[in-house]
Amino acid sequence: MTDLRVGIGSLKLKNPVMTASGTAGYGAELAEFFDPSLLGALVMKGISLEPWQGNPPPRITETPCGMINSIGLQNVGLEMFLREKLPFARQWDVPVIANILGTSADEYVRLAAELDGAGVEGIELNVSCPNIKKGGISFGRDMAVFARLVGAVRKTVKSAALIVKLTPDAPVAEFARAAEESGADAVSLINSIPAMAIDVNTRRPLVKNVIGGLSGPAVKPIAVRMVYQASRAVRVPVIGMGGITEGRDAVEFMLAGAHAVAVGTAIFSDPMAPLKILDGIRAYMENHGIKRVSAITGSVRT
Amino acid sequence: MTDLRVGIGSLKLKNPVMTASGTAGYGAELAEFFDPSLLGALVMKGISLEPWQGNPPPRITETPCGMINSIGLQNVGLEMFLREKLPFARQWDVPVIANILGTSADEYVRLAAELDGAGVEGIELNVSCPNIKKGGISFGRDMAVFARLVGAVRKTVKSAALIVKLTPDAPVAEFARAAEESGADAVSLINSIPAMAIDVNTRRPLVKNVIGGLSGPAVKPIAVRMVYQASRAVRVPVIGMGGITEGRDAVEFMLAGAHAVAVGTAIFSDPMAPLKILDGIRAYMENHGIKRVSAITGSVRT
Amino acid sequence: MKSASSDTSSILSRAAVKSNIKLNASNFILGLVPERALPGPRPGQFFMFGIDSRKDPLLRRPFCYFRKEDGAIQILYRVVGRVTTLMTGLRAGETVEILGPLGNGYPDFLGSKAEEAGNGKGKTPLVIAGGVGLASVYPLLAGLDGRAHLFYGERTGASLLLVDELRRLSGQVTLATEDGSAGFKGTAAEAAKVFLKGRDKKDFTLYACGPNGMLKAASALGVDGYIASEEKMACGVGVCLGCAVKTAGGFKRACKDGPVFKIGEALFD
Amino acid sequence: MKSASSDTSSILSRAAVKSNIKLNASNFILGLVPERALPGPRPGQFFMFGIDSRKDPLLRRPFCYFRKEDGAIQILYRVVGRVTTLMTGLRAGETVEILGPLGNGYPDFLGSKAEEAGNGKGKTPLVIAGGVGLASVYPLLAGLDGRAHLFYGERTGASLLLVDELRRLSGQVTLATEDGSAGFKGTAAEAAKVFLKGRDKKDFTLYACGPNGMLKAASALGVDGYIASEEKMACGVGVCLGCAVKTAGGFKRACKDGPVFKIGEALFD
Ligand SMILES: Cc1cc2nc3c(=O)[nH]c(=O)nc-3n(C[C@H](O)[C@H](O)[C@H](O)COP(=O)(O)OP(=O)(O)OC[C@H]3O[C@@H](n4cnc5c(N)ncnc54)[C@H](O)[C@@H]3O)c2cc1C
Ligand SMILES: Cc1cc2nc3c(=O)[nH]c(=O)nc-3n(C[C@H](O)[C@H](O)[C@H](O)COP(=O)(O)OP(=O)(O)OC[C@H]3O[C@@H](n4cnc5c(N)ncnc54)[C@H](O)[C@@H]3O)c2cc1C
Ligand SMILES: Cc1cc2nc3c(=O)[nH]c(=O)nc-3n(C[C@H](O)[C@H](O)[C@H](O)COP(=O)(O)O)c2cc1C
Ligand SMILES: Cc1cc2nc3c(=O)[nH]c(=O)nc-3n(C[C@H](O)[C@H](O)[C@H](O)COP(=O)(O)O)c2cc1C
Ligand code: FES
Ligand code: FES
Repeated sequence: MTDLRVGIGSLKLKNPVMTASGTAGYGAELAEFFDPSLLGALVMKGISLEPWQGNPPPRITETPCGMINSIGLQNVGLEMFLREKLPFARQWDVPVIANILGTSADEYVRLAAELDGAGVEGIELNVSCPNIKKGGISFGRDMAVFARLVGAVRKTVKSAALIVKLTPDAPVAEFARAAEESGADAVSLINSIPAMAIDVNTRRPLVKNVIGGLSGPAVKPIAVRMVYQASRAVRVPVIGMGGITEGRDAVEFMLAGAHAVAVGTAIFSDPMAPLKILDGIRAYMENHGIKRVSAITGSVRT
Repeated sequence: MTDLRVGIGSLKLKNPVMTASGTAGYGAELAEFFDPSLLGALVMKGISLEPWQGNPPPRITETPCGMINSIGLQNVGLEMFLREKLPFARQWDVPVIANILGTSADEYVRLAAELDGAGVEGIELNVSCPNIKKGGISFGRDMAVFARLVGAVRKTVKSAALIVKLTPDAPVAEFARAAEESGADAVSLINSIPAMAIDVNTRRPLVKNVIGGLSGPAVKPIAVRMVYQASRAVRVPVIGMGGITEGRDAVEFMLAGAHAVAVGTAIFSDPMAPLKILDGIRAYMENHGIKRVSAITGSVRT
Repeated sequence: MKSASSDTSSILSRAAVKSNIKLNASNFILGLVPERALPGPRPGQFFMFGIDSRKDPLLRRPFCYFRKEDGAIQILYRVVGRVTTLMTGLRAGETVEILGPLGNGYPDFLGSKAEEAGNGKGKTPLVIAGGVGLASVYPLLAGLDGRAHLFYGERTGASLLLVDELRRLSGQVTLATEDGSAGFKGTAAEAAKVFLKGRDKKDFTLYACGPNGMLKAASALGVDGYIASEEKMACGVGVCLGCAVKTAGGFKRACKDGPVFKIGEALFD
Repeated sequence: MKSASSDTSSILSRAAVKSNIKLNASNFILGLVPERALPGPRPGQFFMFGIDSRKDPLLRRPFCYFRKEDGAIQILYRVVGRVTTLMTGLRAGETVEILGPLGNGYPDFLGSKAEEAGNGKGKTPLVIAGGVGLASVYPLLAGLDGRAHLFYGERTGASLLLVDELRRLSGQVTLATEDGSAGFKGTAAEAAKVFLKGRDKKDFTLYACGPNGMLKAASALGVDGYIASEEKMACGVGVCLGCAVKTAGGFKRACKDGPVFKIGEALFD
């Protein structure tokens, strides 16, 4: 019998597979395909204080083994989330992790306070958002601003596990360490990588916003490297993601140092992907006589 | 009649397509497939003062739409380069760009001085190398060290065009600007991106060196974005590369702001790739009624 | 150990290729027999189609439900890029993956809700198809009992598809070509505009599918009805928010809230 | 305007699949008819093989020249991963790309340079094949005039390939299986070691191909000769330095300086 349980701070997961923020909505659509209770956790689409419109279309384009998105963090806003989306997700026996977005530290703190009070099991800070006070450079790329942000949210969050999602266009080991020192219960990575594609015939960028985020199998080797570096820099658990499409990919992230994994873009090609990946992890453990999934974490032989 | 000529500082190219350093040796092997004189320039495998052994195998592994290499900058060293490789490459009517590697600023300066004296048309600084004095962090990631390095080499180089090859794991716009201010005639990007892959069955990294460099189509959207950002930050020409496999890809880099392009990993799947890409650019110009290839540069409609 | 995925129900299915018929250089009809029985499909719904499980091309591509024939579900596809080019190489017996039927489809135009949906027998259905948007409205024609007036446009006459069949299925057919090589010179929406001149717009219900420019023109005709969006999609099931369609109430999802929208609801700029 | 690439000569060629014969669950022989006449190939040379021009899988894969038959160049391949799995689906008439023949190949063992290469008629060729390394040494057997003593090893008896044919082509055949289910229990190199016990090693010339562990063991037998490396390759033409083989003189390229190395030249640790 395989033991798939993992702990992410106070958060106890029945298995290490979660959805990646922004790739599974608030759970309802996936529930048309499978029972979300089968997953380790459901990570919700990023939430801001007020509803965000998002960017105009086209918002997505395919690239070699990947895709660029510029959804622009469209979301229903905190109030609607608390009123409709969270209660709906509560019907499943699965921990809910809210992913939050702000344009100032104050916004993050208010979001975290409200959500912690509403009883989500985890709060994931998306620090790739532009920091309006700092001229638009993201929270995740300015070390001092980043550490202050994590510290401030830490003070607010009492019950939920606090997860900090690192930006891949900054040195991850250093930022992982800063997140840990500022009180994060876990770090997650990678977010999508800033990228661009141009239609040579129209000469226009293939996403209207010009630059978007690259995700999917193409980024996997970069993500595995970053998870390896981050996990060696900190003692808190690491949640790995970026291009996971098969059980084998998930195992690769765990070998590199991830305690749990999230599945994003793969859901777009197959809504059942998270479950198939979980099956793949289980099969790998059986083939290799591994009893506890946590034994895989960090066991790459370098 | 299409005009394919481009200028990179003092360097006049008959067309914008060059080889990427480390993917075409010193030219001899490619010459078994086509006449190197047909290219815009030949960029040589990186050269250090002394010969370097490089890393033990396995050195390469395939990843989704890309590959990781950890050749470890194996090269014949400056003396052999000047004695055999450069004279051999001189038989073709094509500008030769040397790519140089050092572990201290002093090594870079000595390499540049010798090569400039030996009459190469261009010198490309590979600043991704570990800086031994700075504890192994690459020259390309520490802004002050980087600017000093470029400045020092600039003083040495009198006749060759000085090209600075930027590291993709640092903010490219800022480093491009610093390179320009320190006297670079051009910047080139991107170098391969630090990456990792693990064989889940053996639990061993798929390149012996654990971390290697990702290249190929997978990185193209990241490279195009960086070329776009770098080209808007500087006035000197930008040489774009990263995953170019078709004429259309080259045009995409030029639309984003590249004056010339380099072809790397694509050569491994097809040694004729640089010529086919050149043909593709020509066909694009004919289809779109573009007379001068330089008119494409930066003409993306954002 | 029991596999988690076997517990679940979904409309993801492997499908066997039954036929792959070339209509002309760039248009084909692909017949598919899903391994699992699929509900529906209804006109205006679509499938996410995957040629194989290789990671490049990565994403599935959306194609409308075209029709059922010989026990196969057919889609009409036009070769415009990578997946559609690979599709031309499919041969009978090969296996592909489809997810669907997805999306809302056109309203129930003949059933009990017909009046409420503005499909009363008293109204004449105007159907506008731009290019391969034809695939979307084709199954409407049969359902509309031969009463529809179809406006079908292509760039040039040689590109017009299935014309005899369309005439059989429609009350009236107006062909339009941008180069004027066949039928009306201009777009299908322009042809409809000419037709409507002097007529009472309340006598008609509109159904339109085609490129965004055409949907915009169709929406401006002043006739009530529906347009079907073909916005780019990544997931097709409502989770990525990639297929944004602008509406008065903010961005909606073509795949889940659409692809069919009431005229006036979807805004085009 | 004249295309630049038409000026050039190369040994890159599209090739038509003539046959794809299954030997057993995981071994196949693929027959290819190149569109352009290729020079050679000689035993020990290889081709870089591309299933199609899609970008995933990205790199070509190296396969040895196996033999010529029915006007086709054949390669013997074993299914171990992505490309080899895709290869099993190739059908007669489909087109693939090959680059080659590449590499040095085994020395000219029967021609004028035979003595110099250590292939004198006075010596008995010992040929050691580990697994699908058989493909590399197979064309040697015919060239060696039926004088070779072949040691051929697989994990288990059911995996042994082409045994009758190998017996026809060789003076003597020793089969070896790691599980002892057929022939000698152990590896092919171990079988050769047992055979050599008490014999004068100067009477033999060795040719070996297989996994690195086997090449190391073969190199340690004390017999002069050659090993063929199967180091992973990206380019196959000498430009990437990916296929490093350790030698006393630093790293050499399996693809360009090899794949055949003199015993003692390539070091295995
Ligand atoms: C709901 C819905 C229903 C649809 N129904 C149908 C249907 O029934 N029949 C049908 O034929 N289509 C239909 N479509 C459209 C269909 O989905 C697209 O045509 C299909 O996805 C194209 O896939 P592709 O891989 O062939 O093209 P892609 O390769 O993805 O390319 C798409 C377009 O971009 C261009 N392009 C590709 N790469 C580049 C590049 N690097 N630079 C510049 N240009 C490039 C191509 O020429 C092409 O025009 C529907 C779409 C939607 C949303
Ligand atoms: C000069 C030379 C000649 C050769 N001649 C022959 C020949 O004649 N016949 C022949 O059959 N072979 C030959 N080979 C070997 C052949 O090139 C390889 O078997 C082939 O490249 C495998 O390609 P693939 O895409 O099928 O495997 P890949 O998918 O590239 O995988 C290779 C190996 O890695 C494993 N693997 C793949 N992905 C993962 C992952 N994510 N995690 C863990 N493991 C993974 C696979 O199971 C497999 O064992 C030769 C090699 C060389 C260098
Ligand atoms: C369409 C889309 C929307 C996303 N939205 C969010 C978001 O709201 N918040 C967030 O932290 N990450 C978001 N991400 C990033 C993913 O959570 C994930 O970090 C990234 O896509 C890499 O994983 P993948 O390759 O498996 O998709 C989004 C990604 C995609 C593709
Ligand atoms: C095998 C290999 C060796 C390389 N060696 C060097 C080198 O010596 N110096 C250098 O500046 N870049 C080197 N590079 C980086 C390439 O020049 C290029 O920047 C990178 O591969 C991205 O382009 P591509 O995707 O077209 O390969 C090497 C790349 C590869 C794949
Ligand atoms: S395509 Fe993903 S939400 Fe519509
Ligand atoms: S495979 Fe590239 S040098 Fe040998």
